[in-house]
Amino acid sequence: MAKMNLLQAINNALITAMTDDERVMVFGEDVGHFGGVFRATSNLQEKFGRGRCFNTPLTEQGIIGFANGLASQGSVPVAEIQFGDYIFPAFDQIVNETAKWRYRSGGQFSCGTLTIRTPYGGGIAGGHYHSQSPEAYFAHTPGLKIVIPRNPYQAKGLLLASIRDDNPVLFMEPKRLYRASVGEVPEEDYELPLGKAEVVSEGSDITLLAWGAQMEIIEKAAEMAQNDGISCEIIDLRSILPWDVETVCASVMKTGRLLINHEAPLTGGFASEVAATVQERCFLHLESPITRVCGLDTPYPLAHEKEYMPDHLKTYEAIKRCVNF
Amino acid sequence: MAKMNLLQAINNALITAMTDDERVMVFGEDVGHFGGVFRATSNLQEKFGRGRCFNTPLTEQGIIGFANGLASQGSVPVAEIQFGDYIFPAFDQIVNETAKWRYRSGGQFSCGTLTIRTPYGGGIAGGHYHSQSPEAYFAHTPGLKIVIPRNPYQAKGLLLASIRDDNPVLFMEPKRLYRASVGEVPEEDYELPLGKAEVVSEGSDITLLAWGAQMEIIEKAAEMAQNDGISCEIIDLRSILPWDVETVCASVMKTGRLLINHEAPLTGGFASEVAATVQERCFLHLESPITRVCGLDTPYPLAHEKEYMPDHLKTYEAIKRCVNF
Amino acid sequence: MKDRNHLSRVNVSHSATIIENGLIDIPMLQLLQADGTPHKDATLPDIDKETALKMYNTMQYVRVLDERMIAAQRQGRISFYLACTGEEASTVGSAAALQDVDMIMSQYREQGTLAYRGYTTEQFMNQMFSNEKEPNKGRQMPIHYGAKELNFMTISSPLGTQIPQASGYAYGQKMAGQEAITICYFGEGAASEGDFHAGLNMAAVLNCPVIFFCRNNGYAISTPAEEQFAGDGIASRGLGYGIKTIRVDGNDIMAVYAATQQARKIALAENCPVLIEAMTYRLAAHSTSDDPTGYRSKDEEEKWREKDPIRRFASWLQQQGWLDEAADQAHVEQTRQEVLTELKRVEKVPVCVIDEIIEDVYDTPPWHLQEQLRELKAHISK
Amino acid sequence: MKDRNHLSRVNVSHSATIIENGLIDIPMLQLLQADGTPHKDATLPDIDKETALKMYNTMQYVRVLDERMIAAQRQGRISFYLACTGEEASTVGSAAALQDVDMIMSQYREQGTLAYRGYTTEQFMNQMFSNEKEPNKGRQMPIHYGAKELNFMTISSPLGTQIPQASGYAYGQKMAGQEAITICYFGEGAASEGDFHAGLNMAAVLNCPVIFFCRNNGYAISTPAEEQFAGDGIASRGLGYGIKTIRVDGNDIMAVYAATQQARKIALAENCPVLIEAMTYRLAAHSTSDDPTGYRSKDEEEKWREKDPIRRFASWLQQQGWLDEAADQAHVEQTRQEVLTELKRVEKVPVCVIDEIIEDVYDTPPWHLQEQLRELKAHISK
Amino acid sequence: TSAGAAVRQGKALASPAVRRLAREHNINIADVAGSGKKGRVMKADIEAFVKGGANTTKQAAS
Ligand SMILES: Cc1ncc(C[n+]2csc(CCOP(=O)(O)OP(=O)(O)O)c2C)c(N)n1
Ligand SMILES: Cc1ncc(C[n+]2csc(CCOP(=O)(O)OP(=O)(O)O)c2C)c(N)n1
Ligand SMILES: [Mg+2]
Ligand SMILES: [Mg+2]
Ligand SMILES: [Mg+2]
Repeated sequence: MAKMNLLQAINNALITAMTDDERVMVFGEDVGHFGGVFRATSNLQEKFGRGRCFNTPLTEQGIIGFANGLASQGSVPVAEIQFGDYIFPAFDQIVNETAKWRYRSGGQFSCGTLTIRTPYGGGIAGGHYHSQSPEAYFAHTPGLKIVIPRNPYQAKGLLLASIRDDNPVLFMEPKRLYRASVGEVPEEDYELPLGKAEVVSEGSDITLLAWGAQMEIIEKAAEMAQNDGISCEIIDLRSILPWDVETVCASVMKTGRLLINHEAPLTGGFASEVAATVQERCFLHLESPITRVCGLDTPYPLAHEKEYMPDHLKTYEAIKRCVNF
Repeated sequence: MAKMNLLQAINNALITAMTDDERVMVFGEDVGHFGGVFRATSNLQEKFGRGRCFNTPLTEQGIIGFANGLASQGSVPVAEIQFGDYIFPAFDQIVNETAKWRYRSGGQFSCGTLTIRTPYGGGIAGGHYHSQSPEAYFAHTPGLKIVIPRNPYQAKGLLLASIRDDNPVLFMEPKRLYRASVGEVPEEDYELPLGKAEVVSEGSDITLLAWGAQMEIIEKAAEMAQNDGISCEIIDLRSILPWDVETVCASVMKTGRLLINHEAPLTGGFASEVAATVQERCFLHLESPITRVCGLDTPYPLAHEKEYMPDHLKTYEAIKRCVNF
Repeated sequence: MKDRNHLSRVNVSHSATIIENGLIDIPMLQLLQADGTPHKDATLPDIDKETALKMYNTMQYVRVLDERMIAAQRQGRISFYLACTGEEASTVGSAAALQDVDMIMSQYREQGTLAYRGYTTEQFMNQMFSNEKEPNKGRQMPIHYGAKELNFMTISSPLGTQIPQASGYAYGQKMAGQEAITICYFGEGAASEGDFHAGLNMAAVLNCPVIFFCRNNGYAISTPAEEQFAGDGIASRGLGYGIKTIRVDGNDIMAVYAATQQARKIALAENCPVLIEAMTYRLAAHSTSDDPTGYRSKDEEEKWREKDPIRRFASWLQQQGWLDEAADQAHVEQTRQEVLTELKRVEKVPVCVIDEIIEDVYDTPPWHLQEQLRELKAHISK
Repeated sequence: MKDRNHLSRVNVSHSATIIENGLIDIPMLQLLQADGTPHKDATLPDIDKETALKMYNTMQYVRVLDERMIAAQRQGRISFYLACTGEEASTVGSAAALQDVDMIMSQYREQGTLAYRGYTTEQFMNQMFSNEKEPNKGRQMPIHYGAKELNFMTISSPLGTQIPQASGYAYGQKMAGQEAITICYFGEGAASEGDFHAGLNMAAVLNCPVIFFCRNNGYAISTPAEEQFAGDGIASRGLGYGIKTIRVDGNDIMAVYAATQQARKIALAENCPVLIEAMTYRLAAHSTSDDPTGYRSKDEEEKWREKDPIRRFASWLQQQGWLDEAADQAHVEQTRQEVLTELKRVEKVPVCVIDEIIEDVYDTPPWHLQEQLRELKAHISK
Repeated sequence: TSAGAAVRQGKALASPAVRRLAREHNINIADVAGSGKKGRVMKADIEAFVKGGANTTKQAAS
């Protein structure tokens, strides 16, 4: 075990994957000798050579197009998009190509070896082009997996699993936690399961669901609620696609209440999918409406970032509303 | 009044708009002298000149980038994307640029005059690259409006309103109905309201909600249900963003049941947003779970198109399940 | 850290030089004259009779296939077709210059490459009838071929997407130490997509052994080349990327063959991309959904019909004494019959079982897809 | 229908010509030598003392602004800053060659154009402190300026997006019959984006009066130009689009001024785009979030520091007897003070009221945003 | 009250969990008078209804 922050855990996972399998290649804007603007790819070029860790020209559609071809050839690309906000030029390559490659070819070819890493999320005074949480934009795309870790331990285990999973994975890193989240991380190789939510703590009155950096927020809110005698079950969804309906529904069957928190705008956010599914599957168990505590339906603002954020206070208030419904 | 099919109604709306306002310009791939691959822009170049109706090079990101600039200048661009399936290269320009233009500039500049027209949807043996219904991909984007007509009358009135509305509008045309849907259309200028759903027929047992080509489907299913003595309220959402929560919720408060039908895959589809919102707002009125009858979570297939489709039979069965819950 | 100087190659001038069209001449390689006779000063590539006839027969084959399938579409037997009539030399000539290990990533009008690789009539038919025997499992529209065993990547409709993909594929081949390249086909229309720019630039910077083969056939559906770009074709862009570039007469199969051979050699030896622009003409309608009379004259088509690449090569073959006209006619007739027979046979093959609807979305169907399939089957059984 | 012939300009050759780097020379226009003396054979543009001094003072101004704001960022007074040190001549020189009616669409490192247009220190400060006086209402990070009254389009972070937008804007100007053009600035890094390709090609085909002004400053964050492209800079791409292109020494403000004047004239007279590539160097760190010692040597920076565009122009001005060194020093000092004073004053200006959070998403806030605001205010008041 | 009945428009106002309780007791929730706001049927109402008492029926309440 070693103490690592989230960036170090990711760097460590990449080193582990590249050591283990020489087909693994890491590339993107500034990821080469510089090691990435957040330094997640530090030292990889030195360690594994320019052929396996390199800068690309500044073109997200090109990065993913290139990565798709490379994956279909049998290599194992780990492509970085510098900010989640800049993934949209690659949207076509991801949604129309990566995701449909295997299906359209009847399984003859696939991009199963592809992993796309990108930092996402706000709380860093980044305004609307350095703060977006675009997971829901991708979650409507059969063929993709979407994975989001909440801390360094999760990050290493989930990233290794993503790289090795035989499906293309969009791996979204909560950049607010890059240096802020520090924890024990095994130095050896390990994987955490994709498609599985984790019940972080058990409770009986309400289920709180989030992912990534918002896990801290719901945990804080749960503590506040605890003081009011409200017992919260806390779940980290971890995989947005495919998501773990079973674990979430089992929890809601028990608690009768569900609150989902995400940073992205409310309308069309992934919480809507969760709410729609859970109300259908747990209908007769619901004691109160499923509640979404999310970003406002505006571009991510700068001066009013704090107000925009679905923080622990908003979450706490919503918990009380649910329980007292 | 004149009998028109949906394409003719759109063509007629474009002529009306271009006659009325010389700042209106229509462009896209093959829309010039050829009049578009579906012929929606027939004769416009002849009538209004090459300056106002023209072919562009084959680049969707360029078309929308160009249109954004043109709109911000004060012209009124109506840009065509040849198929909804090919809108994704323009995703960045739409989601990061068009939608955020006004907000980021504090209202100094905007793309309010922009309209993007694109045919969408399946049922034409087009496989996964000529059949997609991508509305939900855009519905997570504050700043955009999304409008979908169900017949020629609606198409003309909604398109004229979209072109003149001072917000960017994504206008999605159900291509399965292009020639199939024929109806009376006033020859004069008229507009239908954006952001307003339409209660197409009243009922008391269940609310059926859809848009575009799926309206036919739910109407057919409602007829079948009628024979079983089930009274369906049928609503055409018309605007996907912002959507008419009030009309839908008022209906569900009355019927106690809601079924939403769309062609796009279930997970992350717009039905999830509707279900999430309605379960929250109409919670105590719900007699049964809100049901989604949607496409499967696969790319749109070819050989099994019929099975994939959320057709009237699947809808009818689901109505019965709801009512007998 | 070594010092970098991005101006090291730049000369200084003291009055403004405007770089513009016409500054450089990009000539078009042509070896055979219209009548099949080689240009006097031309050196033809080494080619044996067998290869030459395989090339010729493949051109004839796709011509026949196109005719038959257009007819089949008119009869409502298939939903869609897209012919390459007039462009057979570009695709067959380039395919002939490759090795089987080379990956082909095509746009959609390159059935000539596939036929040259050995894709059978049965395989063509399976694809176009979307049946259960087709490896793509009937999931895509007609003409979206794919054949892993032939190193032919499954076609995808969105234009231009295969261009950066080809760069990536070629990079992977290089890293894996293979003696192989990737060839990527696209039209002059698709070359307007952003992906074209990304793909060529990345290939140049990352030293990918890939041939970018542009079929400049004058049209993108109804849009003529003059409304597609204002430069000197697509070849003039090669310079901007620092990519070695050859322009070739796409209706002269010998020129295409020679240029592609040379390009392959360069790509492998220097680990770099090469751009080929083949100047040709889409004699066919864009597809069976299209009617070109709406945007071009019969007269213009007629002029190009006279440049028929098949006839030109036939003349040369005859001059070599390698082709007998009567035998050729008989062979074409036989091909026609064979295509027709296969068509009739294959159209009866059923489509895949419904269970396939959820396969290949992921490596194995997750539980939610299994559930959706169960519900679908329960519904169907009602 | 007239016949089209996309081969009309193509010559035939009978042996393969490979078009490659080095085939054409794209020289760099330079008028002033390093010491400010004009090259003997150079013709300087007509320029009066007032304009020359305005250009000079603007360069000095942004140099001072950059220094102060970097310091302010270090002190934690603003969150972010991005300097243009070393590149002042490119942006100020080009801005000086424009008319006020011309639209400026910039990337982010073009504060020189804005200062030249008359954006005040107070305006700069308002933007960087995201306060209520800023027309963008504090919604974007520092340096994302926008000023409608100055025809300066609000900056957007995603790179390259402004390029096709500029083509569209210019098209609109032309259609509206305005005697005006659009200028679009971007870095050599952004020129790798697909939007670059789309924007230049569309401008050429659709005859848009737009100047594409590329600042080739050798780096995109840490990525050196040699890992960005393999061709001869960005200028070599102009030919591929059929766009008239000029390469200029970006550290020679007279050359930039002359080239941009000429480009503007061509763009207006011929209704066409012109591409300018200004060769320069990003002496600054990429931004305050960056530390260039991780990817380049001090030595390399030093070599470029010697090419300081401000010093070069100062020498020329002195040679004209238009600039007095002592007065200049005093003026710079005064600017420093002024910037500091404004900074101190403006940092106390409050941000917008919370109600603004839902404004400008749409023309008027729809009911759901009003509801969200009501809930937010109720929450805050708790 | 008649006002409550009007609001309910013949259908019960109740959370799904309460509806489940009604189902488990095999009673039609529409027959149960709600003691909650706007006539909302609460768990206690179901329990009371099960224990009997004509005055807990909807008819009696209106
Ligand atoms: C991204 C995308 N946009 C639009 C289309 C529709 N489309 C299909 S073929 C075509 C024209 C292609 O022209 P070109 O690349 O020159 O190839 P050619 O048909 O001439 O062989 C268009 C616009 C598409 N398939 N993909
Ligand atoms: C689409 C997009 N991708 C990535 C980034 C992150 N980014 C900001 S600046 C920059 C480098 C730009 O380099 P260049 O265009 O040469 O301009 P310069 O900074 O040298 O002036 C990058 C990669 C971005 N802003 N937008
Ligand atoms: Mg994987
Ligand atoms: Mg073409
Ligand atoms: Mg740069």
